[in-house]
Amino acid sequence: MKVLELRTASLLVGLAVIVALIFIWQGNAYALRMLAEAGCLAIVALGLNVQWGYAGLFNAGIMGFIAIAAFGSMLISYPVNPVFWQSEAPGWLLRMALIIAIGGAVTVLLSRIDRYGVPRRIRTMLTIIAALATYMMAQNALTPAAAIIEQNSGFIGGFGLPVGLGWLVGGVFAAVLAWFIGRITLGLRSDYLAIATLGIAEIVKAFLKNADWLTRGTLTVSPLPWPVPTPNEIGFVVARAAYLSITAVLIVIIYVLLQRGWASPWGRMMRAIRDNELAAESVGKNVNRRLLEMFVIGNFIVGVGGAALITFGGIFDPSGFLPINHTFLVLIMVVLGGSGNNLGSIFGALLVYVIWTMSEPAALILFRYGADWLQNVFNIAPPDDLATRALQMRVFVIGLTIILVLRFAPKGLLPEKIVKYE
Amino acid sequence: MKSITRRLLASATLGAALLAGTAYANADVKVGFLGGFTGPIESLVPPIFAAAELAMKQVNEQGGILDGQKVDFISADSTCADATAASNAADRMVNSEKVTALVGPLCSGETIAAANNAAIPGGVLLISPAATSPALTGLDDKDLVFRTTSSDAYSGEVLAKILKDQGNENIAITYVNNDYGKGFADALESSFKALGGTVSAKEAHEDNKADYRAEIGSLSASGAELLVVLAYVDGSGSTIIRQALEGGDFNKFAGGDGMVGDAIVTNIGEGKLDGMVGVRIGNTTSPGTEVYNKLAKDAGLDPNSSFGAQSYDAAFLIALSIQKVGKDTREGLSAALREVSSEPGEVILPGEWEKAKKLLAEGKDINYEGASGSHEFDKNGDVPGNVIHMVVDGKGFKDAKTQ
Amino acid sequence: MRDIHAGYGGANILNGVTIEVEAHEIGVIVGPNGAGKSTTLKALFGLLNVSQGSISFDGKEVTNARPENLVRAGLSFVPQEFNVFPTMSVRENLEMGAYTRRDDFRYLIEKIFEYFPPLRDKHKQPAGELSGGQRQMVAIGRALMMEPKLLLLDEPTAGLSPRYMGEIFERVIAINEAGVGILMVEQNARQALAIAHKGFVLAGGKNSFTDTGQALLDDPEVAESFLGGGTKH
Amino acid sequence: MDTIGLLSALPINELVFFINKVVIAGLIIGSIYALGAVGMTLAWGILRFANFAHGDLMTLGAFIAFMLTMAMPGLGAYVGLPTAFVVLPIAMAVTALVTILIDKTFYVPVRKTNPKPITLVIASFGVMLMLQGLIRLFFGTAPRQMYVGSKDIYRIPFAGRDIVITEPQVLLIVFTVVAIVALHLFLTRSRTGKAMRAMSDNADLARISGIGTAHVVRVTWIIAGSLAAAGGTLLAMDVSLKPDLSFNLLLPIVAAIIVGGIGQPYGAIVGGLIVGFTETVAVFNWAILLRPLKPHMPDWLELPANLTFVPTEYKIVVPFVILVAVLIWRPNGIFKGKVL
Amino acid sequence: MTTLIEVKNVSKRFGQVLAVDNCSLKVEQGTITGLIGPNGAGKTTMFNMVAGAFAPTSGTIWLNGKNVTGMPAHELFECGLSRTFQIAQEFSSLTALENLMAVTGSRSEESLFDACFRRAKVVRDELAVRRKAEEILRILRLTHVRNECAGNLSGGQKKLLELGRVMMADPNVVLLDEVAAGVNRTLLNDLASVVESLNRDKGLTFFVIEHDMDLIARLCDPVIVMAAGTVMVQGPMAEIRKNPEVIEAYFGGGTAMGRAS
Repeated sequence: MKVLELRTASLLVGLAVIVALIFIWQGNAYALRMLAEAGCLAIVALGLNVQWGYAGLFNAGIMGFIAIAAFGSMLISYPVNPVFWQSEAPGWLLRMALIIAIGGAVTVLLSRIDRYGVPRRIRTMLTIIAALATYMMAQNALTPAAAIIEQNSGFIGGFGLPVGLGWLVGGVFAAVLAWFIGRITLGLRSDYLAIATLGIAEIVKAFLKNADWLTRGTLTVSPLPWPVPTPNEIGFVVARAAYLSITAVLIVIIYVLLQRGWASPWGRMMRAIRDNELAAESVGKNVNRRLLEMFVIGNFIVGVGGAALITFGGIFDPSGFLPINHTFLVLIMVVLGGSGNNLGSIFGALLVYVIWTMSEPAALILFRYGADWLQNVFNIAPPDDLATRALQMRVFVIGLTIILVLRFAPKGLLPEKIVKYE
Repeated sequence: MKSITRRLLASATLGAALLAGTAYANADVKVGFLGGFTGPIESLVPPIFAAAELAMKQVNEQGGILDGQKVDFISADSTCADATAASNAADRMVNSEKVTALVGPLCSGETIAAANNAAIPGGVLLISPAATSPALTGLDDKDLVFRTTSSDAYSGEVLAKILKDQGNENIAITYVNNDYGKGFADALESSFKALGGTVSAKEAHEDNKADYRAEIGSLSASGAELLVVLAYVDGSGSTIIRQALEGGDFNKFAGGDGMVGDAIVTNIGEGKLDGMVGVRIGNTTSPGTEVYNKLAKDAGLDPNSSFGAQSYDAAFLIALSIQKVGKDTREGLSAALREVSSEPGEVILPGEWEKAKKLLAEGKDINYEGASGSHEFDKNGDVPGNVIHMVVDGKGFKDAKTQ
Repeated sequence: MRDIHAGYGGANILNGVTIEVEAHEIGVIVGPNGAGKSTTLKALFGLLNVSQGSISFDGKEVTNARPENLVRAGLSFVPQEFNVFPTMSVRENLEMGAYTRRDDFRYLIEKIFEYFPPLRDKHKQPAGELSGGQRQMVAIGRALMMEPKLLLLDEPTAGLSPRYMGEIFERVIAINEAGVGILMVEQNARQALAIAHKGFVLAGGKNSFTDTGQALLDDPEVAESFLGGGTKH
Repeated sequence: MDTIGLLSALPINELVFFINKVVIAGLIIGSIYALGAVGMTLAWGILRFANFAHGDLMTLGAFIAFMLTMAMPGLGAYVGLPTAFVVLPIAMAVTALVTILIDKTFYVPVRKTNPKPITLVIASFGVMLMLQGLIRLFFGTAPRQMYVGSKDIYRIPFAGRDIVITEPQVLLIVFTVVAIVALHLFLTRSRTGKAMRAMSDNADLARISGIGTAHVVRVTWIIAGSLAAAGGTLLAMDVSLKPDLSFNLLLPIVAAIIVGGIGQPYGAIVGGLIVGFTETVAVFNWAILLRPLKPHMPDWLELPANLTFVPTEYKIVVPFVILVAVLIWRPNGIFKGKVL
Repeated sequence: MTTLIEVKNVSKRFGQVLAVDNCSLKVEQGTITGLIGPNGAGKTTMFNMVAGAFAPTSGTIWLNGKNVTGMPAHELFECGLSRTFQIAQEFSSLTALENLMAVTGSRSEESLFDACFRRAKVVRDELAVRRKAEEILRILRLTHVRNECAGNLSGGQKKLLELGRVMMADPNVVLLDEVAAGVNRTLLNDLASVVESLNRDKGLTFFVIEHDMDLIARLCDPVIVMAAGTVMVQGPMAEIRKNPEVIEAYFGGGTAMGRAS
């Protein structure tokens, strides 16, 4: 117990020293930005920790959840586009929504008629026909709407509501998506969830990228409104400090709530399910439902963090969601920090983000020294595109970190703590 | 415990080394380059960076900047796609490296992100050599964001007109699914329709996929006689044209500036593309292009690589502006840029750094006529569209008018 | 000649078991569930780590030897369940049994088809599609492919109908008469002890009785505590 | 009309178009998927984890072939085949070696701790990223041409139009068929091949039967690595070589594996072809097949210019939709892969 | 006496194997009913169907007058059915105490919302649960390992812990799956007395699969004998032992027997 505490403390102090060094080296403005971004990613990491650390659910599609949440947040908080509302497009969209609602309901009903004695094959056929019909009719309503929107106003714009609400809705979007995916895959083996989420993330990205009427697609939406005044208005340091404090408050709230949950019967149940599904089922835990609950809650948090991250960047660009930056980076944060330990996830998020952002200047300097040395000692001319190649090392470093952590600290730097009652 | 101490020690040493590294280069004038060294256009970036580096190398070799100082030209990875990473990289340039001005970023999305997040609040002049999206025009940029390439909208119009004049009635467009491709394709489609032509298919494709046969099939099924490819030579562009040729789907092609590069002929084979139409932003009346072509070839670069000339110009213009201001400061650079790039003044061609420096020292006006045009910036920081009609003939693209 | 001394300790399942089977004998291990019967076999075959004690086979020390080497030394093991390769044909299953052999073993497959005639007709069928009894035959056949000196059987009759059970026991006797030593774990203690030369009664991970099969059957104490006392015989 | 009967009514031109765009294109991309999927599914079945680094092994193999091609550009001329194809066996061998080294250095230590399968998946993500970084570090990011000189294009006249296929495509298809037949013979006839199937079926029983685990694992990696190298090289020959070549293929390959059932090499082949064909069929413009019917159609029925199931920009979604559909209806794949 | 569990004409087929063949049986309230039979007789399959691990191919299962055919295990738990496993299934990274506390009885306590925002209620509930768990640990003489991870306990202790979980649940009926497996004699005696006292004092009904005839004889009345997928006979142990059919099926017979005799 004592040793663990000491370890935690010294790691945190070490991290603080590193952050302080970065303040000195890179200046306040940059260091604050790095912290703000790391803070947003820490929220995402907490969300993943709920899934991977608490419930053992491996979500390999964080990128998709961040993307959909960023979209939700953009939709809510971006200023209203009056051109769109004055056109006839909203009418068409309403019509499409109605068609989807009715068609969806009919499809769902048809998919259940086998309970009333209709042969399964006929049911399947009818369901497929209904789904196709709904799809085509909705498409028919959408085509003119999309054309009008894209011609007149670019995209539908937002609702101009507060940013905070946007983040919340972003989280809800991610949670709803998670619910659908969870329903499909949670009954299956663990790697299926990884594959399914990996795929869903790409689907979400493809949709956001190509639904120009809704998201402006590749033409990107900017500037996204901030919850605090932007650097343009009040300067880098103050604006970022304000943003950072909002993220910090969010982290604290989420952390406290998750810790409370972790130490409560709910957390105990989740750990029980993770340990032994068979036994959990036998003592009355509805395993699949609870896992789904975890998956949804986790993705809600991921969504909030993702929305905050994208808002900080100030631009919604669907092509900007990349597996390496938005999935693997978060994954390594949780694994390195220690899955099942919330403090570990926050710690991991900060440390990994520092490594990630600092690896670039560090690699450049190292490569330059290396090149000088090569030149001077062996008289070998370094390749011309040395700088470019140095930057590619980042990906390698992240990969190496994953392997090293798995090998030397499989439980992370701050491992999960056993809950003990004295 | 032991491992922690070691880690702390290691990180401290590293930090010290880095600090030392930063201090060591302090006396020089710092200019930053942002580009997507990783990510979707990673294959396009190195030549663009090399072209800008060439400009800075010339500056350093020809007596240096200001009072013989060197330009320290540093680069960072803005990933093209990830706005967070782009603004992070830009921010480090602006706030940590404290650069005087920035070349790049290249993609429009990342340019907006970098500008809004770092360059504009930091008061840093930013010249993008490749961001072609119209969205940049309307940016509230405090007169800090410029570009040496014109907006897609104009290129689209010109291409439409060329195609229509050549007697094409029915075209198919495929574009790389990003802001560049999309903007260009939209402009081309509407212009071509306005001229009375038919666009029977207009489809996006993802860059860097292995295979586009299915997409090509869909395009060719539309019955169009000519395929416009709005992509990058080193990206999907070559693949699509090659597969379309191999499959016998199209034999007439046209392309935007991303496609104008001699590599396309090397990739596909000499003689197979003769007559392919291309447009590129630039100015044939400017002798700068030819000068640059020679300079680039001597330096071992491909003069026709996508956005290479624009990148060279951006870097050279920044050096000129700094020289014009006379000291290493961010203030007044925009105004200086407008002065050195526009009339009146003695014409400076690419590579003529010594001459420019001398003229500036004498207090004379100069007017840079660059590799990719004369760069008369308007109030939004855009250059007026000046589009050249190119055509493939033999080994590569030639100016159609000189034929 | 062939002695197996096995003693284990430390692990919470086996706490010192000694089994000794001579060549050509049938040894039967019986005992309540959880007594460590299957564990004993697994430990013998190098599938579990033996923390204490030693195992020797054919005069050689083989404690914690790798299964591959044990197979080469002439020891074969038929696990209780999952004892065939379900997607492979019957013939391929048998071939897998002879994996470490380099000679021509087709005659052996013929011999096994003679032992288990139903397999001959189904030799091309995937083993996963066979009935339980036939699968058990395949499993035993696979183990015999190495012409082992000693065959370890883990509950060969588990889950089989009485008809098959009898058949399997008959085969076991036949195999033994052909010169193969047998050590098996059985739930059907009475039937198994009846054919055994030597019986071992395990309880709580320890030997509790060791004698000839018939002697154990006749021992009232054994009958009382392990065979369901009160039955007439 | 000089021909009579049904034949004249057949839209020959359009049919040839369909063959070119759907049948051949699907066959080509399907073969690539199949080559990738077979190796990955074998490793998945035997080692019980999805090796996500497999896609990058394909790229690595292609780059090794590329280096060999550059080293001896004239080699192909002797045999009358493209150099890249001639050096392919060497590239396959080198990649196989690298694959074994990766296993020894990265996977074995993790495997020794007896982890959950998902831990190995995470490790493979790490290896994947490392490979990506190293490939870019050593080879740069510029696309490269595998071909020395230009490639041959075969045009087979068929009812007035040409069925078009290029030399690397022919080589790819021939190679795939040969590789599949060879693999089939290996798995069903050879001792080691049977041992692999045995191990995939029931690893414990395989050990009991005296099958050396280490040996089988090694052979599995050799097959996976060399087929990956072959797939990557052949793809790079058909199109061009880029560092992110096969990362783009990874998910369709996984889809192919799931469709075919994990651990089922034949399933992976069929799955690869299914995914390949579905992709081409999904974005195929069916309007062209209806066009000949136009004169016979009533006037009010206007033929749309574009009649596809999926717009081309959503093509990348197709494998995932297949994947999700299979996960819902047949989670063990259509060939009933094992439940791990 | 009311019938607690009733199995009516249940069959279960696995591929080609008919594991349970049109089988019916009853467990009466307040009894400790034993289920014995040779391996492969279908008793484990039967047991798993009653416990909700899988649904029967045909037939119905009733619990306390309610049709529970195909009901998943966690819902059966809500209906008052609790079980143990042949191989102890513990929550390995939870302490012994937590293993018991994980059985809270009612689902409403395990809500994240409550944990976050209604702390007083949670603390109050937790205290009650904890007291109960401590008490059960004391009865089971496991107090000394209360803060030990369950994964580190011995096999027998894990079995006790399982029984403890059952006690936490206050069920109507308990399914015991081979309690004796892997448990030494002394501990087995403890287990048996716990079962007996639960049955006697709290009126708990037990349904037990067991191979240990001693234990069956000590605890169970009546005993159901299954063979070849059906119920062969039912009655007190003493009678069962005398039944020639049972002796034939369970304790031996057949050809091999012939040779030895």
